[in-house]
Amino acid sequence: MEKYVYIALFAPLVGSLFAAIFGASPKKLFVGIVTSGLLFVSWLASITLLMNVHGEHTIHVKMMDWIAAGGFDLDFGFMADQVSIIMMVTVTTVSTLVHVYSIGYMDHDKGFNRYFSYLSAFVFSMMILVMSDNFLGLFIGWEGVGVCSWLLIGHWYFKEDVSTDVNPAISPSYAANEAFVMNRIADLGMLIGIFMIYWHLGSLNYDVVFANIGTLSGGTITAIGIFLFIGAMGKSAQFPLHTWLANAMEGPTPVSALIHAATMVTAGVYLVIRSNEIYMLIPNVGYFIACLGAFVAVFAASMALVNMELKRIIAYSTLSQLGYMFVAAGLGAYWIALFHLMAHAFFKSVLFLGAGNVMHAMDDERYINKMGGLGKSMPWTMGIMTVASTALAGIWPLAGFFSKDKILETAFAEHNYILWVMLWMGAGMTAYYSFRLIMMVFFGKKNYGAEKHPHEAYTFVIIAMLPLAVLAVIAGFFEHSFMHYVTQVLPEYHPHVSTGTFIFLLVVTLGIALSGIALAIIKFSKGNFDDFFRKIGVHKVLSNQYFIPQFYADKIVKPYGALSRLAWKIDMKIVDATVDMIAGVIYKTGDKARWMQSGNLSNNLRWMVFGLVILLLLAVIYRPGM
Amino acid sequence: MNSLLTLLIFFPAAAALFGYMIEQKNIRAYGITITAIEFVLSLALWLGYDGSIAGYQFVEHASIVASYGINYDLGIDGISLFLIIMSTFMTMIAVIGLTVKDNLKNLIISVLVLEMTMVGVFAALDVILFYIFWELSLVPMLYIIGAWGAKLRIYAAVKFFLYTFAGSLVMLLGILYAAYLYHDSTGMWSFSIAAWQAFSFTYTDQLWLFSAFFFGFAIKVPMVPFHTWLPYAHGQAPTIGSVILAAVLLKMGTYGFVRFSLPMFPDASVYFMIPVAIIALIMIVYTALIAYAQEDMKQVIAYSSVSHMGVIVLGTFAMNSEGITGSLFLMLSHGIVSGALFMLVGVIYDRRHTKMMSEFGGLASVMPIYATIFAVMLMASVGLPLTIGFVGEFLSLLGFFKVSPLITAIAGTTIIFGAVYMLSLYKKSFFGPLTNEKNANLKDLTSQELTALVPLVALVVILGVYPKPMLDPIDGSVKTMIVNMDKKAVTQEAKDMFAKANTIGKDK
Amino acid sequence: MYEIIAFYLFSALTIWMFLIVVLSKNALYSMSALAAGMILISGFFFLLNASFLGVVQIIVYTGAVMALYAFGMMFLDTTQDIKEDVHSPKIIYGLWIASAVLVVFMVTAPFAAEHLALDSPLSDPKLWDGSNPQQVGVVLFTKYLIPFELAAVMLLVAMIAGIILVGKKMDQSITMASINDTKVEEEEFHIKEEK
Amino acid sequence: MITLTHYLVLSAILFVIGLVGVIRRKNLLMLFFSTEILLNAVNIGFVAIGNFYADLTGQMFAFFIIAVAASEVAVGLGLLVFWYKKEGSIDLDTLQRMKG
Repeated sequence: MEKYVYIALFAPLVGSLFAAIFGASPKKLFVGIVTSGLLFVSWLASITLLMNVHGEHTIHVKMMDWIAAGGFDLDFGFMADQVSIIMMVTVTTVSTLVHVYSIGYMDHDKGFNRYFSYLSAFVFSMMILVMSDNFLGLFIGWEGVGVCSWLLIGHWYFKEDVSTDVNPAISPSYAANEAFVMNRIADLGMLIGIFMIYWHLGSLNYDVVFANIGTLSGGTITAIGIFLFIGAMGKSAQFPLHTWLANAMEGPTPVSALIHAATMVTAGVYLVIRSNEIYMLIPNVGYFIACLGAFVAVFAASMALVNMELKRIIAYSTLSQLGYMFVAAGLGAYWIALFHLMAHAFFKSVLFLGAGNVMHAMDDERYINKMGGLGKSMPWTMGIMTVASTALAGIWPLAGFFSKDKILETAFAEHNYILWVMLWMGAGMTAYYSFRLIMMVFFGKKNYGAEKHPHEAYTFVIIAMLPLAVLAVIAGFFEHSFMHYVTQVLPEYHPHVSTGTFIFLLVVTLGIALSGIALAIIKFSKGNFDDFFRKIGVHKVLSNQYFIPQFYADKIVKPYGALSRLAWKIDMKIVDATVDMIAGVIYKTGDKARWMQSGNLSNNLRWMVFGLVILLLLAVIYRPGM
Repeated sequence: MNSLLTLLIFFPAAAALFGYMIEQKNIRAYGITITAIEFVLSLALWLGYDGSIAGYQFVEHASIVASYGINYDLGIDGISLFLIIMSTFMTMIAVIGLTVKDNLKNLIISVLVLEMTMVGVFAALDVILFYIFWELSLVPMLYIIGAWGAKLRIYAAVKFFLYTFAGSLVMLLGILYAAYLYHDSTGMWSFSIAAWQAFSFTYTDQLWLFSAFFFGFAIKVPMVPFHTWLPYAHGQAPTIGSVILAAVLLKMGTYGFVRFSLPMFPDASVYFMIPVAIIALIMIVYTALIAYAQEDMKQVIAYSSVSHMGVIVLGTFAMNSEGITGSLFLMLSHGIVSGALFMLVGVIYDRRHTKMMSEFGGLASVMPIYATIFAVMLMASVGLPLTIGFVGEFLSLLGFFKVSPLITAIAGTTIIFGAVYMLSLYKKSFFGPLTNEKNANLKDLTSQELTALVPLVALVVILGVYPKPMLDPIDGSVKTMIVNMDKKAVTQEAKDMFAKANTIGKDK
Repeated sequence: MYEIIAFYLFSALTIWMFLIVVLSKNALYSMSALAAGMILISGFFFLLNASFLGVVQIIVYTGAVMALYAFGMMFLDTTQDIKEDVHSPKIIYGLWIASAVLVVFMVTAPFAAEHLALDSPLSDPKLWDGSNPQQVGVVLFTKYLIPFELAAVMLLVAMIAGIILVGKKMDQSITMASINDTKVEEEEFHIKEEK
Repeated sequence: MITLTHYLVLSAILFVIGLVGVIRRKNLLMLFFSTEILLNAVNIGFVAIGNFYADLTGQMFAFFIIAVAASEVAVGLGLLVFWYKKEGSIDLDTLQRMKG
């Protein structure tokens, strides 16, 4: 079985390196095909592992030594247990399809080969992240996906910076840097968590750490949990480190689908799930995670309500769904979080891919109020996106229903009624904005000029999307087998509610989702409902993302620049000036003392005697031994 | 093989003398050949190095002034082995990448002499010998900056020389005082490093001696607030000068900490641990801020060097082998990475004769290979895992975390600030539309530049993935050193600190 | 007893003489007083069992140095009148060659090596048996042989320097003369010969 | 009894007299005289110490000092005469070419 682990892990790397060879040359179709093929190989290997790993028979491989110094000794070790394998399957499934999709999407792009190199490198990093058997290996993947994300968001690096009025993200390269730096802030937290683990337990291997974590004091475990979660907050774009995700939409759309919806942003959730044995010991932190998740779920959904940018709406939706996952993980329902993670990966990525089709068709138009009525020219895309949106809204029998409903149920069962109410509202908002998007893009009247000729995407692109759409529909039915599979390593969890309550919850949840959809369909088939938000005065706040990006720009980025210039000035005007002053004083002393060298021998002799007197004086004052 | 170190030290010097007879047009080939041979010789050192022996190896001994115990003592251990190899390697790379046309002969001769002094500093096991090489290294660098530099070169060169020289003089005072103390208590004169390391100085003496040595090393490193010579030196130096300065000369200071301050004055090191760490912290944060404000690419990298040296110093004073090994590895990685970055800036400077970021923008479109290599080095510089930069940075911070989590947490902001200034440099120079007409027809890297840079890229990745062959010998020597420090320590505080810093789990 | 009397007597006289040297306005008086003071100092040397040095003091100072000063003062007073070319180049070169030969001779003298090998004759108690000049002689030609020879060379050089400085045309300076000055080119010292 | 101290005191007194001459006089020739006094003062000290410690080194030093003094006079006087020929004065205050 070990060879499958290696195949799954390294096939994307091989693809990436292969594509990198042609990085600077013009588009070569086979680059896309080869990388996709290698990812398919990786997917096959992952599926093989899925079929073969049961119970306690998880696979651990030790590839080679990495860092060893002092007591610190770490290998490149990989493991394939149930959680890893679920993640691997999810990642490879989505990424294989996104690769195929990208062949069509990036058809006319100059950086075609480069793009595939980055994309495969990303998958490789993601595989390291989920397959590593220690925290530092996870950190490799963690940073690796960050870099690939930086490269891919900045794929169209040649676009120039514009003001935030024109494009809130300024430019792809700016957004890329923002994403990288924000992730780094969180990474520092994670690194500190890793340091703490090492110095308290002497190892970073999951097995050792989880076996011994109970021996530590409560405060230490809490601190470790908090610092690891800070890392997760950055990667999963939780408040207050969420702004980069929306700006990351500057990257090509398949990238958004793969990285900023399905895989990388869920790494934070994965970390919490993986570290469940830590978080189970510190329910307070878990509760905090759940609260933050619920807050983000509503907070992000509210921003999606009025936004006009196609991809941003989906990005906020992603953010909101990540909040749901954290609620589940925080409340101890790890397998439910993982389940929602997987389901979300399928329907959200296909939603993004659909959005990519739309934007492609509209010559990279990003605003939905300049679309409309596209349903006729793009029936397949419309169909797929509607299915995905329905799944997202959580309508039976699609995947989102099963996973999201379980989370609400959990919140209720844990007697966190406030959380439940928030999530419940979030579900309504999700349904509303999803269908607002569908309505504004595919129905209603055309809001674009005659110069645009929307057309359906390539057939193979649609075909690449179909499996994801199918999975978005059927994934929910695997709930029980999924649960049995992952609870072999994850703690079992069953929300305990009476049947009556269960049905009540079902009805209430479905009810709000359906009414959200209905509201969107009814209001937008007649016209625009956004005026309602304008009327109640929240539109401005929501469309400006609660003024948080502006706050960051004004209160952090600008002061940072000012501070750095100030520091430079201090360095030049004070520190260096002091050094120069000392040199200057010495030089000036010499200059000023020139009159002593009058050239008059008599004067010189007097100085000599003066010096002699001083030396004698010293000899008198300082006599050793007296 | 017993005189391999002597050969290593004096081969470049002899070659420099012989270089006067070489014709101008052949001098470049001559320089590359000599430095390559030197590099191969230093690799032989690695081959012959036996990691299982704790003490110094390749030891050579000859008396210079027997009555005062001044000897020609050479030898290496895991700590100096790789610094020597890095010196010879980076010199070779820098000479390969050399694009200077004027007076090339004299430049190469200066570089060869510099190489002698660098290897000498790392191989010397006698304090006086060490000091001689330490000071000698200033002279060729003075010439390199002063003769081949930019506009303000004389100012920069003189500042570099006088500043570091002033620091060394304080160190010399310390050396003499230490020798006096040694003589006072043993009745013999000795300047042998090994003897001093074995000798127990009293607590008060240690404090004074530590301070004296600290001046010499701190200015060389350079530590805030003694760092202001560095931006000038880098800003004005020719590419080869910056490369060697950043890669090797700065490491002499941190090497001094590891070779002198820690093993000779363990109690003082523990006493000054937190103050030094705070200075290191200021270096990390403050210079990272300044780096962000720079408009000149080279200055960004110069200030970033100071910032990274802060991490090295922090790791050195962690007092555990994680931290010290990490800081030694970070010295090597920073040497390679910052050397490469300076070479990369040199590449664009050769083409455009400017280093201002405002002149560039969109270079990634015209020079894709250049941009790629720059990106790799950038990522190594910000400490991305699987590049060489991560290993050392991680271990250094990990080591110091045991001593003070708070300081480490603040020092850890280096990964944020580092990303901020490096990415903003990259964005300003390489991203965005191609706005400046002059950049439209820039040639991508020439084969000569590739020859110099590709080995660096390869090293950055290979050693990032598999640092063990270098970590093991370093770690072995560091462990021995820590045990000796613990044995030698006279105060209970120091012993407690060594115990604390090297214990995993609850402090006893 | 006589030692005490002698010491105080000599001391008083020496101080008095030297005060005259320093304070007198007349250079001639000063010089005379200096000569007297030098002789008195030699008295101390005799008192201190350094008879050799005492003799040397009288010979060198009172005999040579003072005479030199006296001549110097004569020069200073009557320089305007003196125009004669004192020396011929032959003598100068002769002295050069002679000094070189002497140096070689002295350094390579066969006895030098033997006596240099004597390790620290000062600690040898036998040394204190002989008279002072004898002792001085032994030490001077063993332990201090090389300094002694060097001192000899130095005196030689000083002598030549004095001759050169005083013995050329007084109204011209070699260092400060302009190159076109033909008179300088005709100088017998041939310093400009390299031109 | 005359002790070493007596001689050293005498040596010091003579030295100071010499110093006074060095500082006070403007006549170059007088400067030379004063220098002789300084040297002789030191000589007395050397010989006295050498005598009291039964060590010939003191005498040796004095001897070499005499030698140095003799050469100094030879060269110095030569220069002095030379200078006088050139400038017509041996007044120290006219000698200011080395002004820094």
